[in-house]
Amino acid sequence: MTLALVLGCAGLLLGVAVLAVAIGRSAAATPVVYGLCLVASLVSCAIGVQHLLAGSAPLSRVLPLGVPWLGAHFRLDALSAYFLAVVGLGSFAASLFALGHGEHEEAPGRVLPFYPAFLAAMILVLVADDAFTFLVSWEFMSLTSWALVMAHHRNPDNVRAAYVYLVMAGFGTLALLLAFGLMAGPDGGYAFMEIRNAHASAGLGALVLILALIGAGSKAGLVPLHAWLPLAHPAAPSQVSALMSGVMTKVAIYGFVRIIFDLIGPPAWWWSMLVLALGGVTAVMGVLYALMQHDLKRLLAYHTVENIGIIFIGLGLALAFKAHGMPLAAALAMTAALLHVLNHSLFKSLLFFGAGAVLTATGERDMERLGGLIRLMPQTAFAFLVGCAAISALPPLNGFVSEWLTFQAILLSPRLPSWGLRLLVPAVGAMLALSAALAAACFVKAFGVTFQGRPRSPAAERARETDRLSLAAMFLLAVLCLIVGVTPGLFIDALAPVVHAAVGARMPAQLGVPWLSIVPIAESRSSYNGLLVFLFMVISGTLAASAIHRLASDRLRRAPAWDCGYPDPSPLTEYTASSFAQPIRRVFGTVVFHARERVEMPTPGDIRPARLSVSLHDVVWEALYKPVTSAVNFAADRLNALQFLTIRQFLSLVFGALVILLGALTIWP
Amino acid sequence: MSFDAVAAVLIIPLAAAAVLAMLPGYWLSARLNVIAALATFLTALSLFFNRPPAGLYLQVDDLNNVFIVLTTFVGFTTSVFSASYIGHELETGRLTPRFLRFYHAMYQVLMFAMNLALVANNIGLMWVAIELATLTTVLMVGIYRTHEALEAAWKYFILGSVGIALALFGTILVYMAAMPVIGEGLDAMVWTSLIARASQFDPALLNVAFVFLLLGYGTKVGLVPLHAWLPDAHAEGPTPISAVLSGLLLNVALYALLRFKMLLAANPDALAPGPLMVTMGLMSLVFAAFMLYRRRDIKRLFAYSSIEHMGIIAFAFGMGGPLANFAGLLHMTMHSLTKSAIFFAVGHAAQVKGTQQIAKMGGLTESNPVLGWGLVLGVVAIAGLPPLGTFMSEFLVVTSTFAREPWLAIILVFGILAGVGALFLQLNGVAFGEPHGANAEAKASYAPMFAHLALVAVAGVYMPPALVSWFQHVAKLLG
Amino acid sequence: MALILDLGVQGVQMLLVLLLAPLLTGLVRKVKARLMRRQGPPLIQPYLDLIRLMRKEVVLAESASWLFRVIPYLVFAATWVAASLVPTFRAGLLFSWSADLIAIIALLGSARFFLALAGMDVGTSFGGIGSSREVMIASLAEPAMIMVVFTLALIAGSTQLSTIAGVLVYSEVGLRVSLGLALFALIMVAIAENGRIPIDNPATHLELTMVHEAMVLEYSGRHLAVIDLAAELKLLLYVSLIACIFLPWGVAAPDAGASALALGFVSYIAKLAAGGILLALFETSIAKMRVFRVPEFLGAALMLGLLATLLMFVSRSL
Amino acid sequence: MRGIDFDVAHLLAGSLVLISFLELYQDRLYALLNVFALHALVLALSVAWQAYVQDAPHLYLTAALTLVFKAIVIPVALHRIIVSLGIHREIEKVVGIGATMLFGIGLVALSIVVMLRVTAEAGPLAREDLAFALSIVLLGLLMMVTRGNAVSQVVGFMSLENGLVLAATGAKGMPLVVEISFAFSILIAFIVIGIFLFRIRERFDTVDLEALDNRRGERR
Repeated sequence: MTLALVLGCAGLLLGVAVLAVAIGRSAAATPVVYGLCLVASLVSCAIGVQHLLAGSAPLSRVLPLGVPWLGAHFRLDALSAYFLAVVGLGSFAASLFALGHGEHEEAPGRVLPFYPAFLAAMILVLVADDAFTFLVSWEFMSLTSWALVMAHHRNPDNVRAAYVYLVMAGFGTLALLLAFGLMAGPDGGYAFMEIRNAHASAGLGALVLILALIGAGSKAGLVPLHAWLPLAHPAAPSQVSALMSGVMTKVAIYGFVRIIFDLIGPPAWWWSMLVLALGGVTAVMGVLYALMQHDLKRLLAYHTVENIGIIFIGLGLALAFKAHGMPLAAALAMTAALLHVLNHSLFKSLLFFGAGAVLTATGERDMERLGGLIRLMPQTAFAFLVGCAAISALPPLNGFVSEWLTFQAILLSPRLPSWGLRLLVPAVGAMLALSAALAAACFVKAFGVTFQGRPRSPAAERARETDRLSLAAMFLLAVLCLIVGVTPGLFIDALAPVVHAAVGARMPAQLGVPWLSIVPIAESRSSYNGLLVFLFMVISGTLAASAIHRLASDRLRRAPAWDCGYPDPSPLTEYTASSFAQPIRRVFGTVVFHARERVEMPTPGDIRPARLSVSLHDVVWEALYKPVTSAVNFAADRLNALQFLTIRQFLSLVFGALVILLGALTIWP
Repeated sequence: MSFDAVAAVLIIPLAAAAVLAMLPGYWLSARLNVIAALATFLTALSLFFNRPPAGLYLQVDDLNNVFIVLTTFVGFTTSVFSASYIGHELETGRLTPRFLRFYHAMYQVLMFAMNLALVANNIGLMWVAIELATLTTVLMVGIYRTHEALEAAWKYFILGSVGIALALFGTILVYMAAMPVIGEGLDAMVWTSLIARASQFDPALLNVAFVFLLLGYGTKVGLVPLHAWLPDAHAEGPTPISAVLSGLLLNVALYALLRFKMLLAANPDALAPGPLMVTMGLMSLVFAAFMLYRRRDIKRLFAYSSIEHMGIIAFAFGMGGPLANFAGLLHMTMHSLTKSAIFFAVGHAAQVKGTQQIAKMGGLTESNPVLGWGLVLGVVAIAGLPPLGTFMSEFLVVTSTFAREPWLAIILVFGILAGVGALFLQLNGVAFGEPHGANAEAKASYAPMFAHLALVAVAGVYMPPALVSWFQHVAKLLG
Repeated sequence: MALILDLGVQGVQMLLVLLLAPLLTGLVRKVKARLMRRQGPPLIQPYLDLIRLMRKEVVLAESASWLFRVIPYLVFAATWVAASLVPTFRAGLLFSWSADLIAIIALLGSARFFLALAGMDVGTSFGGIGSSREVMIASLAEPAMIMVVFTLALIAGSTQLSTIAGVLVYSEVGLRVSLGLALFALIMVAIAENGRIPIDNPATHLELTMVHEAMVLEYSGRHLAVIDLAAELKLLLYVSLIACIFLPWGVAAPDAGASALALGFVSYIAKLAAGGILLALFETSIAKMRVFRVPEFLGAALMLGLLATLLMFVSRSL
Repeated sequence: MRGIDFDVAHLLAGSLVLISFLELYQDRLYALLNVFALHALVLALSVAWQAYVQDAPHLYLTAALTLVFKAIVIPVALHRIIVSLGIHREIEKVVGIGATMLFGIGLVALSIVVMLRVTAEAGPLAREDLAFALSIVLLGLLMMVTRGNAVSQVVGFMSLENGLVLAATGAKGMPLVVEISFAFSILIAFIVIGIFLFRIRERFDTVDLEALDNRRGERR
């Protein structure tokens, strides 16, 4: 019944898509479409939560669709339910935001039909229970999001972004296709049930792992397959960017978990090394890329890459512990990863909403032309600040909890018997810590340059606070960030069935623990209580403030900035995003991006201004993608010569083929 | 009574051709063309329900039944499209009424030839029919009488007739192989008796025969390196003919190839035709995929994509096995529907923009939304993206291959990916970005295009059980 | 009864750190001055400064936002909470389980986050310089600190500060190489985090190399007072952290009587004084380094920490 | 009796192969046409012989057909075309005569090897005939490939079809439908070629295919 309801939601959304095509022109289209999406995603989220909390048994049903003799299998188990809840929540928020924000859309006809279809596709991926249905929904998801990225197609950059995205998505899907082909075997046991029962051999499993890493990783944005992500996510309308970054990447994670922890069976220990290494590199690279950006939405997109890395670190640890038969530790790591899935979807959507609000208010994505918005759009600024604090893993917000859990999982790893992991895990831990610190730095930059200081452009001066519904969406997410941060125990308990299904154990129940604090293993070992920390900070902060205001002075005088005595009113003298990032660029960038700075200092007496030029290289792109493209072009050029043969030469091709085949016949036994 | 249906499928087009050859005036002849095609389609449909027993010359079985219906259906929709298309060509004066009569007559003759090739129970008859089809299309390709058109037709003619000769030689060899077993005379060419006794034929003779048939009919299929005529013929002829060529004639030739593959498969000592087809298929796929990147002419672009898909289909049948064969049949159907739909779209686009140069058309989804999105949908379908039918067939091919022949599957996937990349690269230029290029008003009938695309879309998620059982049965026959 | 006692101890602890923090700073300044043959300000000078600043009115830059006025209290709160969770004279604080070592570091991290934002708020170039350098330093210091935490956690099998301290005192850990490395790393991090020489000079203004001072340049009056207090708290926190981890002797057990408590109190004061004097000695004996040599300094700390952790991973397995 | 049948058929078929070589050897258009006429003549003879041997009267029809169309009508027509187009008599050769001949010999060897793998029960007559027919087909194709102008290519194509006729008639009791279709195809082929040469004359000054190919759709 519940499952039918989920499918009903998907069906409704598809229907809405068709409806949108029909009424796309009219003004009522936007509220109607997004309203219906709002309802559908709320329902599916509710179903997910209910199924998860009730801990009910997996539901499944078969529809006479898809591969004819197989039918389309659908199944709602704990894992699907959890991700369904996350996706539903994300799309709910996005739809709410879009209800307000969608009014500013200049090409609604190119967004409205694809938006619901996109949501439907994501829901279908989560409940699909056979390879064909899964891949159809998966690729349909890519296709619809491609169309959404293409929405503002008059900008050539967007067209290019969409193209790169589509090709990468196709690449990933084909990899998954091969993976499923491997698991299903030559006579096509496509149903997940059959795949589960058919136990894959070790080598086969390894191949599947690599293919799954390529397939799901390219969708999630795992370095080095991330290249499309920072291009495509920002190009889409902001509610879609939020969906793609905050939600679709999670669907990719779901795909990986489904394949590796559910379908393929017991893992080999070294798989985890691959996953861990990739995760660590992704986390650090992602945040370093982000630091070098001054396009607000692209910066956020790169942070998605970073967070995906963190999630994969968690998954890798879970894999390692599972392979070595340490279910409790595996449960801890898995919980950390899954909790971070939720957290990231929360604050990344929030941040993209904020960026979208800024974009519509100023028409600018370039931070160097923003600034001072905190005075013009205070509420947006506040929500965005909460998001920044959360993604920077600051207590008492939610980002910290999942990273804390990941650290706790890392601290259990010395018990692992295999040496490789023992050497790798601490390094990964260092990478995790590094990425966390850099993320904080990056969001000081993001918030400081965008919202604080003085406006750097007329557009920034004219900014106005965004509409109510968009704000409602942002504050909803901000509050959720805080709630997850202060009462993580509830969510950890809710995750228990999912984790148990994945690794065969669960974390100790957190509800029994007094004061709502969380205890991964044992209280003597480690514990954390977000609520208490939160209360402490609030109390001591207000205490200090009130005390000072009462006992000492509360007088205040506005004056020009002091700035060591020579303030300059022109916003040009402000610190810009790139100048803010300069120290870190010098520390890390010189190695990672071959960052070079050149200063042209004119000779004394020369009145030309001095120039500082910075050059960065996207190493991954140049090492991986450039060669591929050039190879394709080379092949295309060479083969293209064959278009220009004469008829006689074509005939001689036929003739040659004939002679060769006849010759083959003579030697054929 | 039941035999009439088969005969009718052949007679209606012939009669129509005769009438159309006489008939002056565009309006009437175009309508008549449509009506005749519709009538043929309906009679073909009736074959599903009462199937006549196989005769000496004609037969209808599971394999060709689906193809007849498909052929007549696409023939019908194409005639609808061609009505509006040719109308515009007359206005712009690219075609004179004299050639128009010729065109309509030839169109029906082509229909006749293809139906004959499909229902023929006699390998000689099948050969005759396919040659007839080839020659008609040669004439239609040259109909514009421009330098390029003549050259394309000439090239098509030369390569085609060499193909004719090779195929005939193959046919003769098959007869020679059958003669000692079945005895002299007509029986030794009747399909049903051939397939029944194939196991006793002389394998060596069969092998040589298959080589010739593969090259002969393979030329029609457009497999690399026999493909050379195909792109130019598609590019220079009238678009309805391009649609029929890609959508139907290639299928018919492939159908002939399949028949003989079955013959070889039935003989244990003969060489396995699979590897040959797999090799040529992969060659065609990869080659065509890379050729797509440098195309400047939109019709030539999709002609190459036809080569690519013929490659995939040949690969699938070459791999064999129930899954792959099923996928191959499905892909044949899906491709002919999709590709003809694409050519409908392209034809109108070319009329609207007044050129076939990709560089000179842009932003189609802005300037002509219906047409533009139709084209986008078509390309999405032909690129094998879900939820459209081509995805299911590619899914089946890849998954069923990878478990058996990993490396082949990887080459296949590589080719497909390269093709997708090229197609969308070109599509970006045509459908998106700032609209530019001329924007003439062309009265277009979008019904055929969307009818095809709707069918493909439905097939992607749901296929009627009857069709499935037919396909599965045929897949078993193909071994 | 026990709960009330614990609450009392916790409260005393919070007040204690608050009260001792300026004194420690004053001590360091005094000793430094003496080492430079100067008279130096009285020990209680920091208290006087704070009181004076609190009385003054706030002069707020026109371009400053509401956030600018909230931040000092946020920073102070975060630091104070962090400081009050480090066992000083008595192990097993009531609320110690509400945040383990990692959380304490994260709390300091949030304090730094907001302080950096404060630097960006007014939109002056000095603030920008300060913030950008601060986050650059932090981006290396934090991982190093986390590595130190890993080492300790692996030794004590816990990230719980009280537990760690307890383990180091009562159970026979013995002298470990990794522990020494961790100590070094921790000291380097502490120096960097508190903006002491050679990383930064707490006594300068109007110098392009300043970091912390540049961030708070626009603050005045009570805001400045609160921020200074927070900085002093941070210094105290680190000193007592080092004390409680590496010389935990004398710290009273959770169930200790009054005498033990008194002993613990005295020993704590002694440790603080020792720490302060050592810091002063160190600062006077070394020159400040260029900003872009800081990464090398902290990189060394990070490497030390990582090495210590790796040693732990390996030795645990032997 | 059997011996005679075999020998005569063998002789004729062999001579056909020889004449194909002669065609390859020619470097003048007129001479080429004459040799082709000879080719068609010998083919007609062998078909007639087959008709006699298999006492299949319908084969006489084919023989006559071949004689009339291929030995007389087509050469004459092509002669006319050459005159009317005023092409100079030299044949543009892409590959040298010697190389062509060598390659041709290789082809004959290949076809014989291929056909000898066929089991004997297909009948010695059929086997030999097939071997020769195959080599004639290949030689015709070789000629199309190595000659650079339309007329000689058409000739090559038709000698290729002569090979087919030989094979078809060699196959005992092959139904008439084949011959008819076959003549039919020649007819069509001839007509269409005629049309094309005519049109090409209309458009271009030469029937040399290279000239056609320069007008490439995509070459800009």
